[in-house]
Amino acid sequence: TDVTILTPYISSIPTNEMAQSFKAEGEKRGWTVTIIDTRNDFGQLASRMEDTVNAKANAIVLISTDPAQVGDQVDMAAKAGIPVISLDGSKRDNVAVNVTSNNFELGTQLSEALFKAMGGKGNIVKFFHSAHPGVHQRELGLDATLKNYPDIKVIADHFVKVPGPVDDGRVAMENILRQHGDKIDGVWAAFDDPGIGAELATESEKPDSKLIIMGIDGNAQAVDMIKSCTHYKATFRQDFPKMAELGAEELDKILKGGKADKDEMYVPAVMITPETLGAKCS
Amino acid sequence: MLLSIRGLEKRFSGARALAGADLEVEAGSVHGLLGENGAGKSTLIKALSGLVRPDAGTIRLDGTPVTIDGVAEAEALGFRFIHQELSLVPHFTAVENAFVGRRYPRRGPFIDRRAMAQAIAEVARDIAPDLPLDVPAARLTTGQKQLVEIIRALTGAPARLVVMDEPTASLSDGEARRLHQAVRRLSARGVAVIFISHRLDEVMALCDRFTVLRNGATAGSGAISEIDRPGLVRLMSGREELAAAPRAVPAQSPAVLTVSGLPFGPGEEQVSFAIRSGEILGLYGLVGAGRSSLMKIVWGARGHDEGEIRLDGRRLRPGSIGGRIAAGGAYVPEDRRHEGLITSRSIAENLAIADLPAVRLQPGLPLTGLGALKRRAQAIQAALAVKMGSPFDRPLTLSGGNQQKLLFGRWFGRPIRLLILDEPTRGVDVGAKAEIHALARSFAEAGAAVLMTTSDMDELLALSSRVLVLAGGRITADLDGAVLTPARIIDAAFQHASRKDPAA
Amino acid sequence: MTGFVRRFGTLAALLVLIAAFSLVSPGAFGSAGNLINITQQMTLLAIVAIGATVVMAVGEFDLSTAAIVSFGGILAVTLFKLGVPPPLACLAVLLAAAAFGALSGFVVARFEVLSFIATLSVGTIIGGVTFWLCQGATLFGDIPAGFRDIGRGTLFGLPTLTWWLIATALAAWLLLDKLEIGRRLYAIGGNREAARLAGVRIVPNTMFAFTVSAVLSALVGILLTARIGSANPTGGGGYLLSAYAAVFLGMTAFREGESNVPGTLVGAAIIAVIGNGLTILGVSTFLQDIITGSIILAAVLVRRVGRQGG
Amino acid sequence: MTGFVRRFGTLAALLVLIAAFSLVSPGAFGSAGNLINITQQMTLLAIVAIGATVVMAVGEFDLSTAAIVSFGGILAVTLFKLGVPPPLACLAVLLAAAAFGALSGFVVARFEVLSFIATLSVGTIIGGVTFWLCQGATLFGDIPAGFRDIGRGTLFGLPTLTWWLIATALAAWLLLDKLEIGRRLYAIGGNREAARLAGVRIVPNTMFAFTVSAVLSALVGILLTARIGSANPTGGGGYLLSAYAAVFLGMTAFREGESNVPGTLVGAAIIAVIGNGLTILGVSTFLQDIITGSIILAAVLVRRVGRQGG
Ligand SMILES: Nc1ncnc2c1ncn2[C@@H]1O[C@H](COP(=O)(O)OP(=O)(O)OP(=O)(O)O)[C@@H](O)[C@H]1O
Ligand SMILES: Nc1ncnc2c1ncn2[C@@H]1O[C@H](COP(=O)(O)OP(=O)(O)OP(=O)(O)O)[C@@H](O)[C@H]1O
Ligand SMILES: [Mg+2]
Ligand SMILES: [Mg+2]
Repeated sequence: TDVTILTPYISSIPTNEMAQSFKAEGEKRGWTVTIIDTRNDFGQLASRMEDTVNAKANAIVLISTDPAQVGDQVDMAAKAGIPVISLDGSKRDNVAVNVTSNNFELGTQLSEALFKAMGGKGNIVKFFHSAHPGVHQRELGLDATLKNYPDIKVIADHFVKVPGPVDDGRVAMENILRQHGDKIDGVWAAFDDPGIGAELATESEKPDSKLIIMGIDGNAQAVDMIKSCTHYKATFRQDFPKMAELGAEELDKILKGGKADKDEMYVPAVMITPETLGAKCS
Repeated sequence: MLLSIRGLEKRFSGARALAGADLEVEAGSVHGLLGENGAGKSTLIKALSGLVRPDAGTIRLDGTPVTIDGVAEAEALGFRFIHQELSLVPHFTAVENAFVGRRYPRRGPFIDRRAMAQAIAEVARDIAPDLPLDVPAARLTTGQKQLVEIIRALTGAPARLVVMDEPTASLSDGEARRLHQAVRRLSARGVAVIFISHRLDEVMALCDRFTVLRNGATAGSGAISEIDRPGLVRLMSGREELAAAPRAVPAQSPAVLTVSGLPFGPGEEQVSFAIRSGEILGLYGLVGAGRSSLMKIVWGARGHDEGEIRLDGRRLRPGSIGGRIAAGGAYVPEDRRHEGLITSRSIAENLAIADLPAVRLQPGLPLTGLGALKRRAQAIQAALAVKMGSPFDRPLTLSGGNQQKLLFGRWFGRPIRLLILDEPTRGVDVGAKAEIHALARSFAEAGAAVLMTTSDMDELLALSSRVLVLAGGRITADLDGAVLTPARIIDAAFQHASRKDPAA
Repeated sequence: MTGFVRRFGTLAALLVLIAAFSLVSPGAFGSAGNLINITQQMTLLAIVAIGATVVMAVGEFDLSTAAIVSFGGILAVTLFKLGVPPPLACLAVLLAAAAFGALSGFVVARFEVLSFIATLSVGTIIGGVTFWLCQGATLFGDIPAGFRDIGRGTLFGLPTLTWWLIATALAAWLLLDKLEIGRRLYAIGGNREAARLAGVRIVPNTMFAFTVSAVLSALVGILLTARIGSANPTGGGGYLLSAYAAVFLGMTAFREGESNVPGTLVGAAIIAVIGNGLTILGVSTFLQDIITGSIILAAVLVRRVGRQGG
Repeated sequence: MTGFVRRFGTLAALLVLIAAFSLVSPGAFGSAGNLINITQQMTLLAIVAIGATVVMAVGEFDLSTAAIVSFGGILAVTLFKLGVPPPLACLAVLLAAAAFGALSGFVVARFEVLSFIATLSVGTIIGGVTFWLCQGATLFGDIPAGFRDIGRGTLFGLPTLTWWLIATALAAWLLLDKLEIGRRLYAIGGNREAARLAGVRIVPNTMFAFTVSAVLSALVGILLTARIGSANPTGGGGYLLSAYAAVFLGMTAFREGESNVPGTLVGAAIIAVIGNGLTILGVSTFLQDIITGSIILAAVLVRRVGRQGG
């Protein structure tokens, strides 16, 4: 059984983790899993999907892509009788199931946690990357939450450049610290990489600052920082292995002639803090 | 009076290129424009073509003052130019090059390549019947490129004035004669020609009037019939021409360079020859005969599979230039702009590049010293009378002849055993030519073997103790002593025409 | 033999590639349907590359192409959202791109700024404008179905995109090879000084070349949006290097050292065939990169080695 | 005046920028601490750009730099994970990079393949190797703290990274401007055929230039990993165009049309100062791009316009 994973974002940590977990799940079931990445290029993603359909793969897994962006190709796969499932995407006709954690929800959870930790007031710095539809949803979650917290102000924001998000975040944070210094109470990172950069900057420029950093993804380096009692206080870990496992289970059913249970399944995110890691930070 | 230029002045960041130059040209005349290297001839021409904007002075055409702001305007006035530096588009063929900037023949909206080829073939028939018209310019020899430039200037709408800046500098006698005929035909049609050349005999034979520039100002003008060669030289330089020293006949000295069994030419026939110590061997041939190719193989710029080349008895590795230099070789290439000068580096560095250890700060360290660079440049400047400003200027700020001297100067300061000169005095004025000849002779007298190519028959006869003639990639004559006459040389050079290689 | 390799080495490499993939996978790769599909897949890259070919004809680079592709898509969808009818919106996009192209060309030709730095700056500015237009977000929705049809489906049996490629390639080939202006562009690219000495006007001709490149890039932005139904502010990023790779591959095909339209098509086809074939064979991305790089290197080397021998 | 603008236009642009930002934001931008920090922020870009300067001295491009930066980081961490001690691991990384550089140089010089396509291919291969090494994942953990110190903290009052920049710049300046080999490299870049006929050996010298560039890129990969504590397989992607922008900006500083180390430093500093200053002023990222592009264009134009007047 040939299963092809298609994604434009393989070098991003969550995507990679999902892809690798799914590959492992698939191989457990005896599938041959191939990973195809198109380096942020959606035109090419469409082409590679056409090729996969032409090569008569048995199933296609889209990761971190809105299936609407390759809608025609999804329909083409349906016509060829090839099932398509999506991880960390959204639901659509001809997509058997989308297994995801709700990005808008993640954004809201992150914002709530951060604002609570700040005592409901203060200034935050926002690191965002709206070019990625999923990450953009988290930003919308922030905007919605901000309405409930009139005392929280975004005093600086930065569009994170990829590739190289950690260093880009670091350089931006160094400069923002120069300008705003102790006025910064929190850092809202739409994903962990710029948060890590912000922590590195704070550690070298203003180690005594009281600011709090929180992000999303459960990136290993971020988890390590949380454990080491740095300014990094929390990350929301989407359960990628779980998503991959669920996706594989559903696909298995479909390949055996069955149907997916639901067209969208949510895997709740887990909040990782010093406490959950058993670290004692005073 | 067709063209009348008065009091033209031009400065280049301090240096005066033109300082009140006058020039009058009548319709239907062939006007020789003469002067030493750096006298300002090319600058005057560039003012006419709108490439250089004069600081002062007037240009009148048919008595009315004109300002020329660009090439297109100059062409619209009926001027055509052959500039001194070859400027062709390398991947265009002769046909395509001839039409750059011109009106193309069309068929509907599309260019008509067949009509283009026909138009050029017509002009080429008179000027250069052997020139391959469908080969990219990059693969033509220097002489062939020059022919393309000439064809270009003679194509298209009828001109009123054709300006030729050293058109014969790399043509040999055969081609030059065809050009002379073309020039005469032009003048018979009432077209004026300004003809710049350092070959004074050619000027005496072809032109009917002359103007001499000296240090940017007109030093004299008149009818050619009223002046002789020494008179022209005196006007140009204020000095007498050095009498060409008689050919040195080498004693029975040992062979320094031996070339044996070298496959060469379209038929891969074998070429062998030797040059003895103190001998100057001249290579002669028509444009494209293969002289430069042969010299490049000897220099190691191209490899060879069979045969061998020995210098002082030691075998030289094919294709190794470094080996030649280490063994005392030196080479002056033909095309100074593309093969000689590194135009983005200073004059001093151009002079040092072949022998960087000579300008070290400390003999043991591979560090270059600016002082040493400068001293070397100044020594060479003095030895060769190079007209230049600072040693750290760019070479392109020098006049053509002075640029040529730099290539020569590059090899100064080391013992020379083999000197390869490909057109060593291309574009060099009579005074400097004599100096360069003296130099070549002094190298020979010091025991070096000199292998030289020149298209200038006078130079060939003045310098060489022996002449090899190449035609179609073969050596067709080896002449010395009493049989070394222009007639024999030309005869041998045209030999290939009768037995043209069908495979070529 | 070496003469053949020298002249047609890259074309030969393409044919060898197609033959090899067809042999290994006759059903999936070698099917007519797939081969036709490759022409569709190479279209966007090839059109950008054709624009690059025109700019390289005048001896310059245009590094703003990728930015203009993204800009084209984003501006089109932005205009749709404002209710501008698609034909008008597309016209506006092409005109805006033309203005940027003319600006690059003017700076390069008039002030002799190196095209690398000039177009990089202009590209950065365009990137900023693009991000500002969409606030960095991918734009979905409000894309009329009629508009989407210019980038998908088939027409007279061939994919619609393929027709765009045919039309663009034909036009560019006529421009560069058959019209007088093409000769002028190549003359400038071959020897700017010689062209100037011959009276070719450098500024307007260079501006023209950059304008063509910008318009074609914007066209690709529009077609990409039609093909995938959304516009991403960095969506064009992948085209820059591959487009120039196609042009450079093409420069070794057919002619010596001159960018040319047929060569560029061969270059783009090589890149498309490798991507398509390796995916069909199920080669993972990591290995695909290694193989792609090696094949391109080999394709260029084969010809060069042929030359050394000849 | 115009003479001054002509020669030092880009340097003047840098000083004007610094003065302007200092005026607007004396406390944050103009503080000694921030100015020192800028030297640290520009280090990685500047070192890649210095490598590019050396390659451009021989008149070539190296498009594999970005791939080598990523490769350097990933290979280093991979070796750490295998327990190789840091100094040995770094040496191995630099040697591997040197081999890739020598390969590019050889292909370019020996077979006269255009450097654009040769290094793009080699870069693609390196990218594949990098992805294969890490399976596309960001590598974290097993990075010795001692190793991390080469890319963070301060030494004798200056950031450690700044010392790397000083050392590299000094070495490269000596190499290109003082050592004999530098004159050879520039001679090749200025006129390859003339240099060859004057006895300069093209193949080894070109290989040397590409090797230097590759080694410096790998060094940046190592330093980046030390600085951020992890390695990403596309982490170097951002350096390619900015590095060349720095070199090209620098070519208009100090000298006419030749890449040179002091100029490249000025170019990198301009890019770093703009980024730093605009972020401190709180300019949004989108507007930053527009302003950055415009400033770079202005910096180049100022000098060119000065030239037209002169
Ligand atoms: N672009 C330039 N910048 C600076 N100086 C220049 C420039 N062009 C010419 N010159 C100077 O102007 C003077 C006249 O040069 P020009 O080329 O007109 O001489 P020429 O008479 O044609 O000499 P030749 O016989 O060697 O060709 C020379 O001293 C030269 O150095
Ligand atoms: N780079 C090249 N590639 C292909 N053919 C060439 C190349 N250079 C020269 N040729 C051809 O080789 C032949 C010999 O050229 P060569 O340069 O040796 O002639 P030459 O006798 O020096 O002529 P000239 O007097 O014009 O300098 C010519 O027919 C020329 O067309
Ligand atoms: Mg002259
Ligand atoms: Mg010759």
